Amino acid sequence: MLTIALIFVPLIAAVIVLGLPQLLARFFAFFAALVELLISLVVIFHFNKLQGVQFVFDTPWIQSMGINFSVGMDGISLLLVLLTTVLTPGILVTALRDSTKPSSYFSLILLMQSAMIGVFVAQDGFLFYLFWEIALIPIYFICLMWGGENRGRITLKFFIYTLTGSLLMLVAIVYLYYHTPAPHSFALQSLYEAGRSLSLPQQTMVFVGMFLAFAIKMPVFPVHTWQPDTYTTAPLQGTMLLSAIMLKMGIYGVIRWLIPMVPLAVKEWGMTAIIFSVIGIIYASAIALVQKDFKRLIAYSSIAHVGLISAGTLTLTSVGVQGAMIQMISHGVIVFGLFYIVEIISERTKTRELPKLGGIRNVAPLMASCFLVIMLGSVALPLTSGFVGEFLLINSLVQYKLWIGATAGLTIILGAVYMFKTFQKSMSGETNSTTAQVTDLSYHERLVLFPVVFLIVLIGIYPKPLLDISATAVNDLLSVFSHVSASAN
Amino acid sequence: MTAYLFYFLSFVAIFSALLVVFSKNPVYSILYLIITFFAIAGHYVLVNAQFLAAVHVIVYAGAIMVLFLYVIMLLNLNKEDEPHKSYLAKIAAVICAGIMMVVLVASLRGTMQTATKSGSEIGFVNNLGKVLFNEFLLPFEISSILLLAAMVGVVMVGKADHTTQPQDKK
Amino acid sequence: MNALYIICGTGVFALLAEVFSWKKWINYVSLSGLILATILTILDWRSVSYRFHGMVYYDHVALAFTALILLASIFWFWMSRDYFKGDEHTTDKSALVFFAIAGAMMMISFNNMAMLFLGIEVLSISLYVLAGSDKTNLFSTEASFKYFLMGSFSTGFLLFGIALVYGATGSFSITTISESTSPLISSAITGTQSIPRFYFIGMLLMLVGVAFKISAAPFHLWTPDVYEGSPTPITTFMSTVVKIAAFSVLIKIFSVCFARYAHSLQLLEQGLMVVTFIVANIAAVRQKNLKRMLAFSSVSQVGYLLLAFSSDSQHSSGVLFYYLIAYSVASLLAFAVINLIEIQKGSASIDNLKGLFKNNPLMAVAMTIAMFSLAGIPPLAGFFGKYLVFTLSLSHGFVALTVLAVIASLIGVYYYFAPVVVMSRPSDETLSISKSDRYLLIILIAINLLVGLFPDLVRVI
Amino acid sequence: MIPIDNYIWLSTVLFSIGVLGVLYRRNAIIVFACIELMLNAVNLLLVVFSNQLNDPTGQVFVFFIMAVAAAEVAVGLAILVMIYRKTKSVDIDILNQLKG
Amino acid sequence: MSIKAMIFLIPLLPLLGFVLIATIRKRLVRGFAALIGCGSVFTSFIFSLVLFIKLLNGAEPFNVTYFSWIAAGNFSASFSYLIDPLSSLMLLIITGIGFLIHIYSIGYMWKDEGFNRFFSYLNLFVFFMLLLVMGSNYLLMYVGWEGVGLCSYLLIGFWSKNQDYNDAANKAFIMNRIGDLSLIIGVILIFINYGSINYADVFPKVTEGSFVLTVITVLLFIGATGKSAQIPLYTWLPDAMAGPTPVSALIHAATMVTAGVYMVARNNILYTLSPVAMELVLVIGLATALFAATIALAQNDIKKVLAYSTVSQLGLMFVALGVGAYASGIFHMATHAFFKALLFLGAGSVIHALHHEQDIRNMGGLRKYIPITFFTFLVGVLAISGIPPFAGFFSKDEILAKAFEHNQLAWLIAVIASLLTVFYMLRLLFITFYGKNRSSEETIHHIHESPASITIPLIVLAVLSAAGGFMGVPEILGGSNWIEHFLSPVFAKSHEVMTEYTMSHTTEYVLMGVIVVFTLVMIALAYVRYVSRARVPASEGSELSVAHRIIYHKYYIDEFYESIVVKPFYWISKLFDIVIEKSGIDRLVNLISESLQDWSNRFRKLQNGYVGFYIFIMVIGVILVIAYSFLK
Repeated sequence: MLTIALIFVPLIAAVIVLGLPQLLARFFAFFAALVELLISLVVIFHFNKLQGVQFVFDTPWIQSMGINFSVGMDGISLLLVLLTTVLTPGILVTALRDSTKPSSYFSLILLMQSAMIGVFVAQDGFLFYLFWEIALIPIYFICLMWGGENRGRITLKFFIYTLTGSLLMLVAIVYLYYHTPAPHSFALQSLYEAGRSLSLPQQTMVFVGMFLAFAIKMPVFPVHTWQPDTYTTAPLQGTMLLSAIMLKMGIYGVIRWLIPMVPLAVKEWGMTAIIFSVIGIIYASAIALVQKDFKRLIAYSSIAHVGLISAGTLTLTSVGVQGAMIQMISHGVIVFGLFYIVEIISERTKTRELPKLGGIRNVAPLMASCFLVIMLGSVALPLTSGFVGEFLLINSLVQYKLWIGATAGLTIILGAVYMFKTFQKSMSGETNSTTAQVTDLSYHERLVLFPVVFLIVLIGIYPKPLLDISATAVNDLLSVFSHVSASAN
Repeated sequence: MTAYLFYFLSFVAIFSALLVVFSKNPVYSILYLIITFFAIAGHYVLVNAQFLAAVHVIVYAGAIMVLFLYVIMLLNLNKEDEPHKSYLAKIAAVICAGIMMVVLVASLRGTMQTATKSGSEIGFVNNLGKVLFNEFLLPFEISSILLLAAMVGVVMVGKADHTTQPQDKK
Repeated sequence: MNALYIICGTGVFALLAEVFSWKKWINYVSLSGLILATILTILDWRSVSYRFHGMVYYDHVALAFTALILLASIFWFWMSRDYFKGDEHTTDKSALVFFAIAGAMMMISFNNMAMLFLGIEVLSISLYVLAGSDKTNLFSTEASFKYFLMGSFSTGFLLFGIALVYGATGSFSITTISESTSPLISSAITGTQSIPRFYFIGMLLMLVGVAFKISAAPFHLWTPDVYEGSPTPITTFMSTVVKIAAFSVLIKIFSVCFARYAHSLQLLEQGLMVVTFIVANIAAVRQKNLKRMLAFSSVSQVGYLLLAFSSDSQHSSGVLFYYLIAYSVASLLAFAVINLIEIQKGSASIDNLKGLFKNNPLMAVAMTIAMFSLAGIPPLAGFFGKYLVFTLSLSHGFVALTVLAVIASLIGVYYYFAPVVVMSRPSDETLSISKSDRYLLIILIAINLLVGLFPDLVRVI
Repeated sequence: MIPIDNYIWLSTVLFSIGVLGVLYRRNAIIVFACIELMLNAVNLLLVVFSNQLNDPTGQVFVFFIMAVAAAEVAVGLAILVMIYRKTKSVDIDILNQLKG
Repeated sequence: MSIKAMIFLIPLLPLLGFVLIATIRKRLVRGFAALIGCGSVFTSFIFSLVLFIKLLNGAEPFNVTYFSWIAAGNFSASFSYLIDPLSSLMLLIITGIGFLIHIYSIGYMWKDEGFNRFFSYLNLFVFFMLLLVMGSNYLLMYVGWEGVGLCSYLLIGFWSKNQDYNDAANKAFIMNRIGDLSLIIGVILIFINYGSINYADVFPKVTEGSFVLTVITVLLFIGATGKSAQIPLYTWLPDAMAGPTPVSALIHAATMVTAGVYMVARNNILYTLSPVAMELVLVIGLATALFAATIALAQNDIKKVLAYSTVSQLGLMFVALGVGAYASGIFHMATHAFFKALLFLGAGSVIHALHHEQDIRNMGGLRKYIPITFFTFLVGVLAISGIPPFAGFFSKDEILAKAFEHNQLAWLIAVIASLLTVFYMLRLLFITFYGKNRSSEETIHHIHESPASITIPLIVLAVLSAAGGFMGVPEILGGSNWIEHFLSPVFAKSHEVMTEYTMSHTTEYVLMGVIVVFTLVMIALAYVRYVSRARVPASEGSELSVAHRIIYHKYYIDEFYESIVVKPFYWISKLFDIVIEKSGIDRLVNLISESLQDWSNRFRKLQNGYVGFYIFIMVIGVILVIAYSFLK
């Protein structure tokens, strides 16, 4: 029932928010998100680390098509649910004082939350697809209605891009569905079995379809071109939703729906996918280096980071997958903070052009310090959250192939290059006319950024609780995998 | 004898049908159409559909054709200077219709060499009446709806509104 | 069957109303007539029967489709109240609409070519007139004329086809025709046990006639012009009631009547489908007039229906039914909004949607849901429709065609989202909406969501 | 006697001439007339088949076609009159505002 | 207080100091911040001393685990500290010198607006440095390793308004990161090959050399070249002088840059078993020692000279490591920490006195104005020059002796490098403190000796530099080489593996004598050139000889890196951004949409509004449909 509550509380709240006057709506939305957070904490409290899927709710839904409303959480789901429930109140807080956003904006954010949680807890292929697609709609509107210039074209591109991917995924899921024993079923386990029973060429087809969907969502080179534009044009909260939570759907998809489903193909083609991901790391880092737009730069950095996560995940080692899990959490928190700081700066200086900035740390030392810590998290300095994940991921990649690991490791250098350059250009130096008026963080902004900074350091120093949550689930996932590939050999 | 008659009537029908198309004056066209209809009525008689032939003449030659002519006269269209399509379009039309005919004939070729029956009595009015008012009662009633609809429609469309002005919204 | 009487009766009543000055009641009578007919149709559910010497046949499919068009008509009537107001032709229009509905009902339940022909003609003749009913508007006249000319031209092909089929089988009855093509029964006309070649040609020519009615490419060219020119309520009527009726004709003729030859026509149907997909979707991309865009959209939706139908003509009626429901609801919703906009702003240009999200969120949301549903975005009804179509065609192994359809639906997103994008642009103009229309939109949205979230509700039928 | 093929061909030819007329002419009235020609070709075919099959329903069907043809012509000409009032022309191609 | 808690507190106190100063720095008065900063480090120093004494008294190394840090799959790393003689010695150096430099900073930074911030960074640095040496596994060492890099970055760019300083800071961090990447991959390879990253688990498993081991050691060493400023990653260190002088003393002379030495010494068994890596260490060490020494000859910035000297001396330490004389390396590291810190602080005092004048061409004759600074600086110079009995003599001599045992050529190069050191250090001394004063009247008027907080650390360090060598007096001079004995448990395993060289005492005496003689010659040369003839380096812009110019421009290495690494990388980035991203992939994606629009327009023309045309198309459709019958 808790799972159901997690999905429906924001959904119902979203509807209620629509009907409320503006001011009330904001606080109600925030309140709902807090309730949601509370529920997720209760879930963690009751969560048994040694078990697989828990909090299951399963009821027939569309019987004629073998679709069940089946949800549940294991450690992997739970971590991402937690990420969602933790970040959503934060996202709402950032919009709390923005008078240009009507109640529908808050409603859409809540709707988005509901759909994303749905994606993370779905235990039925069709349900997963549905939530996957539904999550696209609120974010589309958030970007379309409140976005920057060219938003019509850019959001459409984003939508069609992702829709292309998800249609391929749908085809793959349906294909598997027809390989389940009659009466066909979309249940996760049946799909697993169906997928594993396929021959390698068949698995490869499914792999291509699904991986493309996930790769577009993440996004992985070379299907990433929607991302910088969309991140740049979306309003702050949209960017946060997209980068902090939504792109995790892609990686989650790989972990939950791809790896156990078509193990042979993953093994066969994993290398190719990893190479693309690693190319993406270098490529995006290089491009980030020459970006002038602050937001765009972070968008590209996000591609680089996600490339590493994706590559690590596909090494199929528990180090890699665990690293991916922790890095997803960390990346979520970090980009949340980064984008917020970008917003604060651009709100005060009316520009996001890096060459026009400079010397902010002289007038706003607190902001600079927060940015510094978050940036350090982003460049994976030890004792920040970024390090734990990045180390595990690079570790898994070195285990996979030394040269791949070494190439992927370049992110350690390149990330530092562009992030430190950014810090230098924006924060250091003499204050100029654009940045002279910048005031330091308000209490409201501190309320958001301090927890972010705190989380980054906390996870960096003591990531164990998080790693423990997903450990069992990851091991289950991979043990099944090794069993299958062993029997296939 | 019947064969000659058939060929004669066919010739008349096709020839006047072609003239319908190619006559410059619309009135002539309609008149040629009447000739075609009469030829077709002749065919009806040949295949023992005497009652239908009569109805045909009454309905087509009597009513429909009169309607056509009436409209032509009403609109004062009995001129030869109506706009014509370009030669290219005309050639294309001829070629297109020709191909259609060829394709149709080709696909219908060699179907049956059975001769037409003669002396059948099904064309008589009593036979037709039985069928029409038993089996086909519903369609018959429906055709009344059809005519009603057409009537209403014609009245509605044909009635000149005072507000009617050519206007172009674009 | 009784429903047909009621509808015809209501039509006649409308005519009498002119005479006896019952005009003020006409809307109530019309609406209650429709509701009564719907109820009667649903009550007939258990009595599957032939009526009038086998002229009509009410099976479950026919009843379901009849109920669907009657329900669609009710919403249509609700939506287009204004169309009947303040005009000297109120009664004429009502009568014609009811005759058209009656024609559509005949097209659904016919069991004899004569009924088919008359049904089509009753429907068409009423529509020719209705399309031109906005006499002050030259576009309306043009639409009416084009529709009439092409419609009667295509009727010629349909009749030629019927004649050839009659010649080969000796009957107009659907039942007889479907049986007479059995190899065991000798041909009525040749006396041999082979079906004459022109039977097949007749089938093809009938397909041409039907393809025109459902506006499958390349016989769709009338659709955009007529949809654009006709008064919006009539456009709505064409894209919902008429389309449903035309599709049920397709189903009846090619999956019942010519069931035995369904296989040999498959390739042709698929060819039509491919052309339809390409032409309609690509042409729709750059439309600036909403009605015209929706016309191309309706043509492209025909592509999906044809995909389902051609994949498995015998068992596709369930899928087609669901798809048509989804499509009609979305169309009604879209046209309801367009109608309101056109009334207030004078044209259905896409630019008139500007600022709608801000000025009238309900209309904007309704339009969005309609567009999303047509584009097939989950969890709306349109998505399940497409999903069913794709799975049906995939399960019959038509991978390439499904991929084409998927690409088509991606292009679809391109143009269906254009209005949504325009609505998000800022503008100061305001639009009002009456309470009744508000309810209409809300109910239609609810239906769309309900059908989308619980497709089993429909599938149990 | 005359082979039935000949009748089929005859009506095919007439039908095609009707189609030709529709394609060839711009005068709406003549176009209507040509459509009537097409319908008559169908009628002829039906009558011949009816005779051949010894089945009166074919001829009954012809009645319906005639009724419909009459109705159609009436409606069509009414529309034509309406157009003529507005454009002073019966050219089928003069109305081309709806396009694109 | 239990040992466990004490060990825990050693790094924690500076961290707490950092947190405290950082969070409330705005409201904190300077004196209090200084108190927190110095107090925390001093307490750590006391604790370190306690531990050191315990170890000295024969206690077993302390290995304490606090909590499991990262655990995923078969990988696990815990937060645990190892205190053995090596790390204990390091602790003393870090906290001891750290404390002195904290004290010094009070005086040096008093007037700076970022005083509190400075102290917070310093404390943070001490924390990370302690973590580096105390960590009982590679990952924790890596944490400290990166952490000190961060602090180095923060402190180099301390005066952040100056973008040149920020560039220097970025350069330092990024060059360090290059090394760090190599290091972390080395660590991962260790994990893969030995199944653990704890020193205690790994070292016993390393029993014989292998290719992988060579790869690992080379990777680790590349990490060391980054941190310890060896060829090819040394160029950041001279630039790092942009930071405040105490920072240069603490981070870029005494502690952080020696992390590489510490790391190699810590992993001595790994290196001992991979001769290739050893040779690499030796070669790089020699090359760096010589190379940096030559550059230092022509530098005019007082801190730059010291920076290159540091690079050179670090090279010498790696020479020691490369020949397997780990203890000697550590010994030299310790003495170097004393005298180089002293020299930097002395230089800082000079700079302080001259109001931030760093160019030695504008100095001269300062010994009269700032005598304490002069004398302490003199001690430092003598120590680094290896004049007996100053600290540098013993440590350097030991390295040279070991190098001679290993390879005479190596010895020769090392000797040349150390003789060059003598020359340029004396050049520095003479130009700065002797001769006429060349600064402006205004400045001369204001020259004054530094306050006590600056001079006291100088004096303490001078004493250490003078006497520090006695902890490693070799046997032939009657000493017991205490430090080697103290550290021997750490290197025990390596010593077992290595073949012991035995060198006759005669040879040793000869070598020692030769070096001393040459050193004196060098001093004489320098004296003649810079005191007697009072030569002053040419001013900016004047003509230089070719060789001089090359050295003056540091062999154009920075320019070389700029043109083969930095610029090409920017070009590639631009290429990716403009060519591949914008006009490649994205263009392709947009092309789909554009061609769709294009085709749409064409299809729209088909719908031309002429009903005749529509019928025409329809008839063609009919023809095609009928033609379909021929297919069947």
